[in-house]
Amino acid sequence: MSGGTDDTLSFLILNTLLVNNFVLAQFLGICPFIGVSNKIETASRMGVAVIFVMLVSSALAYGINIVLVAADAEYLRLIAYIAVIASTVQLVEMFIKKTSPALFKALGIYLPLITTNCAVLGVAKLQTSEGYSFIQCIVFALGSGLGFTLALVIMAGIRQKLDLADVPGLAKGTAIILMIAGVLSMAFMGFAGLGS
Amino acid sequence: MSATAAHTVPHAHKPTSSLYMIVLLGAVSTVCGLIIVVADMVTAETIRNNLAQITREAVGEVLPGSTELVKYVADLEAGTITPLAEVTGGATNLFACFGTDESGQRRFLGCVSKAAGKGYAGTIEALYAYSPDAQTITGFKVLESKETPGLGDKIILDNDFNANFTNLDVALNGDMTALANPIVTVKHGKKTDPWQIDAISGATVSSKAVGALLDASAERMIPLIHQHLEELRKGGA
Amino acid sequence: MAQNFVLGHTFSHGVHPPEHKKGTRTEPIERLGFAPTLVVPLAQHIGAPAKAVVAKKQEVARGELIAEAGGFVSVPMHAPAAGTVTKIDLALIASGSMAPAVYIKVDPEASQEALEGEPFDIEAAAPGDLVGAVQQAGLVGLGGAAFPTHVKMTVPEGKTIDTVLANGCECEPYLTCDHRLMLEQKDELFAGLAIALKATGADRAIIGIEDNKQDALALLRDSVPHGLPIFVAPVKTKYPQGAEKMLIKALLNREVPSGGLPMDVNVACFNVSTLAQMAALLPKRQGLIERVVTVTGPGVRKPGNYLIPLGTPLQFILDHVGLTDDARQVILGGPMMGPSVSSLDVPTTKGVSGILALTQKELDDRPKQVYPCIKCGSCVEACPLYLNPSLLGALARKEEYEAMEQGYHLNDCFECASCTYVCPSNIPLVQYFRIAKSMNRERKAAKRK
Amino acid sequence: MASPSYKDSFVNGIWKENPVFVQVLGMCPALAITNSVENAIAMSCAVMFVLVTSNALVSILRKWVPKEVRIAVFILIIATFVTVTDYAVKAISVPIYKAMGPFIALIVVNCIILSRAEAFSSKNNVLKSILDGLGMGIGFSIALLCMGGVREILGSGSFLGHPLFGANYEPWVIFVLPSGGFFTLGAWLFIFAWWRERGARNKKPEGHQA
Amino acid sequence: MSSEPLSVDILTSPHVKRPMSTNAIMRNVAVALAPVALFSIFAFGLSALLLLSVATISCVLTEWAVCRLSGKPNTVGDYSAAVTGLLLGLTLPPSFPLWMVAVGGAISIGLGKALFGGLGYNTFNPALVGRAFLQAAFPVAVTTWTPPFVQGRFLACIPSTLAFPFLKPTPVAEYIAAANIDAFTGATPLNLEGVTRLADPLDLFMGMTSGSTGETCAVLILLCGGYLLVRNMLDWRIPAGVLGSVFALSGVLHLINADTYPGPLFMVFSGGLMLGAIFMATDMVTSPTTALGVWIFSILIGVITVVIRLKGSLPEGVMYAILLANAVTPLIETWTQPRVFGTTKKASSTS
Repeated sequence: MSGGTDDTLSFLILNTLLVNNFVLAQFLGICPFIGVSNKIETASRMGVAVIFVMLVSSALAYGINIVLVAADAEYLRLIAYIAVIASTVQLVEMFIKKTSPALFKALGIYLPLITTNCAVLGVAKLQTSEGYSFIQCIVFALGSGLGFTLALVIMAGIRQKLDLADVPGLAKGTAIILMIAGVLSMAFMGFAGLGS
Repeated sequence: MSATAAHTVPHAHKPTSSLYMIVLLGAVSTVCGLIIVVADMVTAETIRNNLAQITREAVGEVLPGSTELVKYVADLEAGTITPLAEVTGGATNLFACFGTDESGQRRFLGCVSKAAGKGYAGTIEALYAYSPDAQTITGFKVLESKETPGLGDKIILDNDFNANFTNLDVALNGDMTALANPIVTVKHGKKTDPWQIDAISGATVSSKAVGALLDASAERMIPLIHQHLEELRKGGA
Repeated sequence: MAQNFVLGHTFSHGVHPPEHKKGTRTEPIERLGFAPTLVVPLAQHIGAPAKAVVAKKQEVARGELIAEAGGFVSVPMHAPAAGTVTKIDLALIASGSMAPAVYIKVDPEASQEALEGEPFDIEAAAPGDLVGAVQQAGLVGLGGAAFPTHVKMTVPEGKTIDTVLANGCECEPYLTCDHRLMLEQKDELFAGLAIALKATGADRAIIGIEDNKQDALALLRDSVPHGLPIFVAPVKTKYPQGAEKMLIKALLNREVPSGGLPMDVNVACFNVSTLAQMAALLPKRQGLIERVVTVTGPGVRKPGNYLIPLGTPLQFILDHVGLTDDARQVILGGPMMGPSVSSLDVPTTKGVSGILALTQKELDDRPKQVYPCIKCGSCVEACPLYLNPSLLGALARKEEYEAMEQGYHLNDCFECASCTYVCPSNIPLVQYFRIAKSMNRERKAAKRK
Repeated sequence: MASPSYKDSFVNGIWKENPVFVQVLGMCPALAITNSVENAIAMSCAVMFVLVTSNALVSILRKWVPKEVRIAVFILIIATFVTVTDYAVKAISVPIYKAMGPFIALIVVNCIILSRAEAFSSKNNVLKSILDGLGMGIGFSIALLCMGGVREILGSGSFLGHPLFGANYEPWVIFVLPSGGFFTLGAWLFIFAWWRERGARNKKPEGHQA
Repeated sequence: MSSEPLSVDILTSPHVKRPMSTNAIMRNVAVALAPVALFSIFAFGLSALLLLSVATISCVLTEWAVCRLSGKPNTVGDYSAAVTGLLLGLTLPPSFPLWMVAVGGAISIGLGKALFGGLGYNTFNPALVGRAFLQAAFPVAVTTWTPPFVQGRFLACIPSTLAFPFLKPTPVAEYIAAANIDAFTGATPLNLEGVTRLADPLDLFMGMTSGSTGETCAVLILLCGGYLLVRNMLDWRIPAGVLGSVFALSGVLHLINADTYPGPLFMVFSGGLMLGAIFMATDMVTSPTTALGVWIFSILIGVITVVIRLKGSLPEGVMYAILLANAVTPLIETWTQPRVFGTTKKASSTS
């Protein structure tokens, strides 16, 4: 049991966006956070794609969970979720390709990466274990996606500036990104208790 | 990485028929499904026991000496309690605890309730023991919390803080509908009344959260316990 | 008519360097004698170099054509003194490089009266004739840029000029030659404006003068000839107010588009010295052979404004005015944009408005140590073109020259050096930008091959 | 590409191609589940189990799996073993299960496992694949222990729950917080970079080394 | 004058420079901080003196060590490390153990500055990185307050100051009890309940309350900021934006519900806001360079401060607000790049 079910929507948004930011406090989606945060533009596009996939897969996962519980086949949950996410990514890719070739060109290379973004699976997994209602699920997914995007874009801004700095050779690359993420994580601690 | 691998997979040179792929996927799925079902079957019993064991241990910690638990689902809104066996939904949040006295007789020790509330960071879930005879809370234990390690999580570890709950006054008012005095958390070292909780210095927020969650639960739960006290004393027999 | 014409206005940003004009502003223009040898570079202007039309050992009269324009964006050269052409050879010029020049051994005996051509009736001339005459006079922007004046006066098909601006700002510290010229040659200035108005077909002319030259402002305002649509407007004293784009912004609130010309906002802008020379030279079809130069600075014993024949080597001028013992550095033009010269053999050219000698003290005062950029934003608030010098500088340090041009408008920078002036970390920003621009030019040239 | 020797299959993952410190894969669990040594060990075991079993099964099936459905089959296999691990951990210890939160399930999308399936076991025989899984698993465990060790010792003043410095030790709480995770991993990567650079410098005189 | 060749130096233009240097800016910030530091020593005694010295020494030593290790020229001389140390010290409670202060100094310079490439490249205010690290690492010590103007403060340290490295600080309860001025509770005004009624803005203004070493006397901080402003070494827009937005936002909230929300004067003068707004948010390296960006940056700090103070669990939010604003500074800068002259889409046309 958990107190999650009576989380208000504003709490959900604030919590996932700031207080328990997916990347900076929950360590979800670290790989894309490190990999796709070198330019503000690519980071924000990746962020939009992730928000989109999170919303769709969260809604689908909600439905699938109901079916699985009804069929008493909860042990298939993980496989079902990962299948849902993979196919959502595929569908989104096809859909965008058809409707907006420009957007597809912009997002194209990032979309397949989302399948292995653990933040997306994390959303599905957490919403189930917290027992959220459908609306809560959607808001939770939205907040998580926004939180992921926020962290990603902030990091991209800092890294873009860092390109012009004399970073010590040894710290270049992942090490300094992690250090900055640590400082960001410290700064985000200031939001503790917000929304409750 | 998929781009490089595409060249090196053994069967890359000839196209594969759809039928073959469907059969293969079906076969793999079946194998996987089997593995999962077997794992589920093998572990299900142990997991259930583990969970029960944990509850038992936790209740035992809050109310030492209890050897037998009778589980209830208390509906605080409707003001009803139902033995667990008779309900399908809802989770146990009330235990009637029994132990044995010197003569080996089964004896009603008190009730243990589950309560939850918002802490400094996320939900705090806790158990507390209530003695209907003394009308006091006699034990308290945090089950789950995300409080700051080293600071907020002192609500779990701090002995002085836990001493608050060995004899916390929760006497009911005249008509037995609410607490006579609400449970409040006061600043460290400012406790004057038996219904007050002495906060941990430096972790006031978490301490207050504990006070608030206890008060919110006790205000409803304790009158409910008194309403059904006879039933609880019998222990569902 | 004077729709968006705001008095006492200015542009945004810019800097306020100390003026240092006291020493020379009251010194009347004085004529300087001839150096024994004059060195007349063939490229004293922006555009194609002139082509020499004299031969070695040829005798030339003062004012005689010695080189003709090398194209449309080019002007001819005239002999600054009577004498003999000794050679046509490379000479050291202000930039530190070598460029072809005509060497004239001055004949002290010959008449130094300037040659006069056949009279030119300005009143009767068509605009096109005026432009042609201006080119023949070898006129270029005398404010420092040395851009051929006739090009600015040529209004292409489909464009119109509604306003002619006379640039009397002289925003560079130390320089006062334009100031003196406005005080002493106001009639030529007005006559020059009349020519410019006629040639461009503009409705009005505005003389923009920084408000630290109140005497010039008052004098000109009181003596505008009747019947001419000429206005005298004060602008705030601020560097680089004298930059064309800044003056247009200040007086007319129009912004010359990035990469564009004043013509694109219907304006033609001329330095006051250019206009005065125009009026002096055109009636007799003469060529530009001398100009007023402010010779000043703490290293100069007798600072003042001198009328100096073009091609006079610096050594001759500085000998004349006398250098102090601790003079260490000589700068052509103002201290903000002028290059410092590597040798005193360098001759003065049409674009040289000042010769500045700085002493050991000024050198010592220049901070030596370069600190890292602390992102104080001073340069951002100084840049008159709203560029981000701090960011450009950081990019330059990482040799991201291409990005500077493509993403951050490097080529809009006209190297006014305001950013470098204010930088507390003493970063040579403008030098970075010069390097970046030349690297980009080289890269493009290499690509074309 | 020549098939690696049995020894290399095993040894590479431990040090030379350490999944966390060298390949920078599997960062999420390396950060999230390392605030104590106990959790780090549990996570290592879980990952190692999934690595070895999925590597083995992928290798067994490698001859029959066409490239079109390759990824789907791999994910299916991995998800299966992750589900099994999920149940197993729950059966072994509920507190550990709770401490790991969603991260057991998230082993599915742990890049280490998919990349080994793809890069190694789909091309090598079963024994080598198992050895590779073990090697990578040990490498991962070493990394997690490095993380967990530093974080628990500094952050709680204990190792595997045993107090090290007595009751008066002032723990550096930050190291058990998320930011401390980032700092610790960042510092380890820094140290490894320094280490490698020093190694490269020492080797240089003997000849050119990549 | 002889005609012998003059020895000419070749230097690039401009040949005149505005007489202001980075060095002078840092030196003046240090000078401006001196009165604040002196007042804190006056208020908190020997402990404050030791605290500030250790913080400064730790930062300077770390800077020196980093320069040595990385083979860069020694940059201790530019005063920036000393300023960082002083600022760090001023944000810590006077009773803070010295060994933790030393840790904070090392973190400030090492993590907050050197890692990014040294002065000018750091994304975050180094002093605040150190402060945030200490807050997260030693949450109890960093929120243990002692009263000012205790008798005998110049002769004896607050007991926790001299805690042995790596060990828990000595409790200060006895010290506070012994001090017992005006039934003092040991909490900063922001920690007190019913803040509006308990803390007199005048006391806050004059520095009569407890708090971090250097944050207590608002009037002094304002005066020192004024000095920097007069010397043109302080961007007035940042304190104006921060204090203005805090005042406005908390004022509106106070009007809506005076019981829950404290008054704007209290909000502006309490806690570290004044110190943060004048000395930390104004750190040039970590604030935007564009005019619009500066306003966004400072208002963001004000808003986050109010939100954290009134809606979050922490009593104080200035430090986090500045760090967060530092983090988004590159974004703000990118999005507020000034329009380049002559590139407007609006017609820069004729009349």
